[in-house]
Amino acid sequence: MENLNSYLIVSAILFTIGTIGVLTRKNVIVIFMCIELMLNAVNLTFVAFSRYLGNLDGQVFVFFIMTVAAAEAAVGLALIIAFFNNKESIDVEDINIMKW
Amino acid sequence: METLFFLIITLIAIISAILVITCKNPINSALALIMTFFCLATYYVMLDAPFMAAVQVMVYAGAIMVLMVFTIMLLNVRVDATKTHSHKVVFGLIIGFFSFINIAYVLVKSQAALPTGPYSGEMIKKIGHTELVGREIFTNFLLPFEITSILLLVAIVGAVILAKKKI
Amino acid sequence: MSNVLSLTTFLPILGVLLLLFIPKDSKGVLRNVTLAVTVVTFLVSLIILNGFQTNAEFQFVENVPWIAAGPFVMRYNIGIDGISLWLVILTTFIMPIAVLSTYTAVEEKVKEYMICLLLLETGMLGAFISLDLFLFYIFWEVMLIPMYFMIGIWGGKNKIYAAVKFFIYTMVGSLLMLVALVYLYFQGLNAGITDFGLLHFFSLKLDMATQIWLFLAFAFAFAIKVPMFPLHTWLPDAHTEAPTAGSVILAAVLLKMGTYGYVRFAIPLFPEAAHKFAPLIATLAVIGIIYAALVAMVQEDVKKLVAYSSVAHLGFVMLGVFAFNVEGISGGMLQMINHGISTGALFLIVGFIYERRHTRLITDFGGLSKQMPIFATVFMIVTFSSVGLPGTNGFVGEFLILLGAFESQLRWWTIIATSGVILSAVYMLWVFQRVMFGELDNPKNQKLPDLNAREIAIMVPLLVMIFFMGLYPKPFIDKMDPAIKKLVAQIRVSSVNASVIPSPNQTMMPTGNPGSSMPAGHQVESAPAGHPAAEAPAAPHGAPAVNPHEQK
Amino acid sequence: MFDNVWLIPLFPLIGFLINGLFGKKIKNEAVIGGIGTLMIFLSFLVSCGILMQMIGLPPEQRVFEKVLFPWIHSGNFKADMAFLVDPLSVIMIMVVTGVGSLIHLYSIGYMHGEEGFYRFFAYLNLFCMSMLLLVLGSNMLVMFIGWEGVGLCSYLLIGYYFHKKSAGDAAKKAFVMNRVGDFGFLIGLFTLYWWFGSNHNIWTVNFVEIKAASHLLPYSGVVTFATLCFFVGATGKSAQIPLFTWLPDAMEGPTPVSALIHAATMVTAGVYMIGRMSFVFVKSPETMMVIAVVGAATAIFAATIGTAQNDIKRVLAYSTVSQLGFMFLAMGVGAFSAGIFHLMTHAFFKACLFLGSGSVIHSMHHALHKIHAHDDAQDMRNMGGLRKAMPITFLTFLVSTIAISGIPGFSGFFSKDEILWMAFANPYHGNLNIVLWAIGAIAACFTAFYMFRLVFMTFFGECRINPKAKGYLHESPLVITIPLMVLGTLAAVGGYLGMPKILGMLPNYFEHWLDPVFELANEYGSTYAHHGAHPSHAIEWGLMGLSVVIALVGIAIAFTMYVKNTELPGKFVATFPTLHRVVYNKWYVDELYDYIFVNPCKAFGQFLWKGFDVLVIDGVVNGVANVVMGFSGIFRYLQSGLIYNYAFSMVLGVVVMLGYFIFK
Repeated sequence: MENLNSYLIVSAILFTIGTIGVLTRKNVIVIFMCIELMLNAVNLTFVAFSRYLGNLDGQVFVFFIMTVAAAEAAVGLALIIAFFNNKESIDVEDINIMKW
Repeated sequence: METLFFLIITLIAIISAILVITCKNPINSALALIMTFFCLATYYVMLDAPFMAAVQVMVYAGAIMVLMVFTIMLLNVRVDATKTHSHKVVFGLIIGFFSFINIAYVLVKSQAALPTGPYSGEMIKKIGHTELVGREIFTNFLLPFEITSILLLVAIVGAVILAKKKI
Repeated sequence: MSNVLSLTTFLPILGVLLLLFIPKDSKGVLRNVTLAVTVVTFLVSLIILNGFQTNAEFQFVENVPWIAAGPFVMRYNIGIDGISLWLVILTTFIMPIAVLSTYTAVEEKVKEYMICLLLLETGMLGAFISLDLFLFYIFWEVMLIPMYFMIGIWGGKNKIYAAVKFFIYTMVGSLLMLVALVYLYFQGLNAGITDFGLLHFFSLKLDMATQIWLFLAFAFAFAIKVPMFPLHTWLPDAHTEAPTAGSVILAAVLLKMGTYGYVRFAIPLFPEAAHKFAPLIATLAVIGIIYAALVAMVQEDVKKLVAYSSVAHLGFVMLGVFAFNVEGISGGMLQMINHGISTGALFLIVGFIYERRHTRLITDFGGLSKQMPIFATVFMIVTFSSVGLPGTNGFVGEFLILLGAFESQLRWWTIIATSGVILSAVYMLWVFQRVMFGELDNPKNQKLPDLNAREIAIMVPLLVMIFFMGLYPKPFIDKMDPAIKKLVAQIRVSSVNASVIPSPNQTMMPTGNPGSSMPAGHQVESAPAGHPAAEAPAAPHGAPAVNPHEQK
Repeated sequence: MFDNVWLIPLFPLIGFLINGLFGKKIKNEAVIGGIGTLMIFLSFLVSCGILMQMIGLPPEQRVFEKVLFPWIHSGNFKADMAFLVDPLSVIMIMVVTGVGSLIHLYSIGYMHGEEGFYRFFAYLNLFCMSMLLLVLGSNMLVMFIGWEGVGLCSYLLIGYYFHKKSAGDAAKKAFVMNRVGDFGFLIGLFTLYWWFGSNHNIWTVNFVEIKAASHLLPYSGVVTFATLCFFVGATGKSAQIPLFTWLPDAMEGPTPVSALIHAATMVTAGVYMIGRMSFVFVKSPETMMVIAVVGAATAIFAATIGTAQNDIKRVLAYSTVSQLGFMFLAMGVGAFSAGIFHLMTHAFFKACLFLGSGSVIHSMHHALHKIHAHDDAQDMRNMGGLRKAMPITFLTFLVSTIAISGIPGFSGFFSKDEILWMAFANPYHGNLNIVLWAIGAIAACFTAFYMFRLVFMTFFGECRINPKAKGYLHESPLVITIPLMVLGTLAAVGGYLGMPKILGMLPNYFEHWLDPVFELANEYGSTYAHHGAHPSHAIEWGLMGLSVVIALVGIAIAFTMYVKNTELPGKFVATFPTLHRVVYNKWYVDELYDYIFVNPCKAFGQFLWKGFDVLVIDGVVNGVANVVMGFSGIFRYLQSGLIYNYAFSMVLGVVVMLGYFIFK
């Protein structure tokens, strides 16, 4: 079993990659996937801590996060579809009415 | 041996994660993301959490990603035609770097003084991970668990309404 | 029936819940239900009136814990005394009338409109009955929002401008008040007061500097609402743009919040500061009276004219309140009710002709008396009530105000203010003449129908009140008298304390001196030998800031 | 009977309610007019009963106060709805209800066929009620209800023909001028109330209580201020300088209104008020002087204007102003009972004159209407020679004219001569007396002149009416002529109630009657009056003779100019064109007021609105708003609407803050 820090570093790397993805990509679906990636990075942290501290609360939390992620995926993708129906595009740069 | 395995898995996970954000075609990104999820499931097994691994594969790699792929196919999205602005990439990398430093520092630094619980590796192996998690969920976290079901219900309704063309 | 006060206040909210279940297309049902709710509210408020004991205490008090957040303890603390009683009744009385006036005036978004009206009613009632400063603040803000929507959605051409102006003006004032409220609360905490209960703060002794700042903050908020010169410019705009019911409520009740705020909060909380600023406020009030009258005189839009006349009337109220004696304050309170009735009626009248002709320009009318005799009669009665003709309600209030102010140190102010009586006759009669008299030469006016049964039903209660209050104001005055006496005593006692604190209070007031030196200077000379006029030189007056007859 | 005093104002109120609410439905003129007349006549009967009862009482018991219900009680202030019955108010209610009933009766005939007949009677009844409240009120507040109430009714009745712009203007002018007076009344009331209250702890507006406490009032000083304020009120109501211009304009109303309101009753309210508070007024010699001077000035001023008017009613209106001036002169010289006496006789003859002119106008109007001519039915230049067509009208008119001119034997002579004598012989004004007397005498001369000019132009000489209409001129119906005859009789004999002592044929009932009311005032007056040598009887006889001669001179001039030598007036006008123009245009007082008050007020109002309200206040408010808008216009570019930017700022913020907390 590897020590805790390796898992945490991996988690940090994954999270950072997710962040960079959110910031650089324009395709909404990819951004969405990046968010899932970030969530998973966090999940990894939870599980790792849970294991090393001998406390299952973290894993239960991961369970909930997954539920939320599922709900989020459903609603988010529905939003994307609705947006696509209106604008014929899934480019974030076309989502620009949130101003003034 | 285990360390080597960990390193290989880590390598695959990071590479596929990078692929997620670099692929032009969303479908490729999706496949790479599934790969990453499998790697994470592997980590969970290594962390004596086989139940979480199973759920990870089923929910993420199974359900969510299938949904994603469906959506991609449904919308018939082409490859990104326009180029990403380079300044965005630069800014993203810089911020990503600093955020990595922050997160890694916090995570590594914070573990020292955390309280420990009763579930040791032996205990998990003896009683079984699934049973322990189940016990935890259906006793201490019963109410949140039930609320989650409502959340899912709401999400279903919301998704249906949102995706309909005319309400 | 111990919580009848809460019942009255929140009945309209129940009505809103009821309205939510009515489809938005059945306009008739919506209107009738709203009317029924307001009528029931009025009937319930009559229980309050009936059960009200004529004394100075707060009655129907409900005081339960509500929010406790850290050091802030807010309670649901309500109750009424003679001062707020009539304003509550006025509110519940005006609401059915306002609702009835919208039957044909509002055809769009009826459901939302009715909900706004009912929310507004709860807000207004709540503000009048709150005995907790924080609760008051909340209701104060609650009133603002429905009114904003009423102007902004159902208003005239320039509605957005008017609505925003109304909102921002009021908001600026109320934020200052909030700051002062919180500061006052911390002052109270230091003195061992543990919640926002108004009555606790009455006993709070504040030093002069604190009082001045807090008073200014409160006074500013209320002055905007009154509105006092020079903070009045939102009013004509809001009135012109608001729909009829909105104008009626705005004039009849919302403006009273300002003057009520002075009577209930600003003056008794900071009596010394109030005394110090009395000349300033009286000056502004008097300027407001004359100024608004002059401006009203040259208006071309009837509604704007009525709006400016409101400013003048409320100037009278302010003058009376700052006389700090029973007559003045009673007059002020009466005038608030009177103004609610007669100006409300005037706005309704303007609404009637606006519905018929879709214009409010005076020049578009003329000679309507011939075509609409009932309307002419109603308009005339209301006009004279607004002018303050004896026998109508307007006179009693105005007279008591002027009398009270004349007795106090505001003598010269009163004399100038009294000339406002002339000006009010000028502008009201002039507009009446131009609208109702003369040849009926505009062809569009020649087929106007006279008032219908519904419109007459709206006006009759108002007309009855106009005469009842004018000829027999005793029940009104009697109910409020003990509370006002208590208030006056409270202010006076404190002002005696104020003279202990070294303050420029006395020297700042040249008011008593010129006023009294005029008549008093002569009183000794040439006393006839035949009469025992030796007792004539009474106490040297004009010196103390209190009224002479309070000294006995 | 005293207890039933509240019935007196109640009856007209009932009449008002019936006619006002249901008059439109009743439609039958006889019923409407009948109700109106009956109600006021009932009041007259009650008044008679009260008069009878009072005559039976010894003078010191002739004061009675009836409290109806408490009205305004607040703090120290108490005012009840209460009525005061004393000799003064009894005279007034007799005049108001008596003359009032006659005029109501007259109106049935005069207003026949007018649109809004019911409205007229409703207003007329309302007026009577207000006037009765005014004279019966036992405190200043009730008096003030009546005071404003009559102003209101005057407004309504002047504006009766509301479709005419001039009527609307006149109505408004009357009300506003009255309001100026009310302003004075209120200030006076406040001053008295405040002075008594703060100095003696007597908080009252009740006349009886003020009278009882009036010995506490100082001479001059605050009393001068208060009484001058009250006097302003009186000038407004009684059309004295400077507030007289509304009365001639008020002739826009129907003629019975002019007779009732603008001759017999309402305009005398100011005189009555001074009489009611004589014990206060007399405490201020300055005010007495002002009253006397203003009264005399008004008398002569209005008389001059009266000489040049051609509208029959306007002449009478200026005559009324002038006669009211006489009454004020009487009040100012301390001859209170003479003033009230003149008030009464004036009510008789002036009401008769107005009703007579109404009868003429009525007839003229009919005649002109028949031939569809649009000549002015009120212009005396269109009349002439009417005495043959309208003998009764002519006769009563002539009697009243003689009475007003001061020919011995008729009522006007007694009252006017008494006033002139008191102006000469009063002990208050020293050397001013002779001036007051002289002005009064000249005014009397003018009065005789313009009144006979009126009679000559209307009833004598050639008939100048459109020849076609001539045949249609006829005497008015009985319902019109009966009031004329009654009033004519009263105008002739009414004076014998108050014969001057010197004539000695009858005791001066009138003065004795009012003695209890004015006793106190005379007592106060005597403390500062100049007790010089009392003018002898010879002088009194001489002055009396002189005033008769003056009146005769006036009549003679009128006779020469308008009967014998009819081209003289034209020559006169040609010789003094400016003078005539100025007098004809009422000395340009209206224009002056427009120039000084009305136009500046309007202009100032415009300035305040457009200049101050919109420009300055809203300018500041909108300016602040614009500054905020300006800044937000710059800052809004931060809100690009692109998700990328928002996400970027958010992440940046998180990183920076996290970094700060970790590595600080």
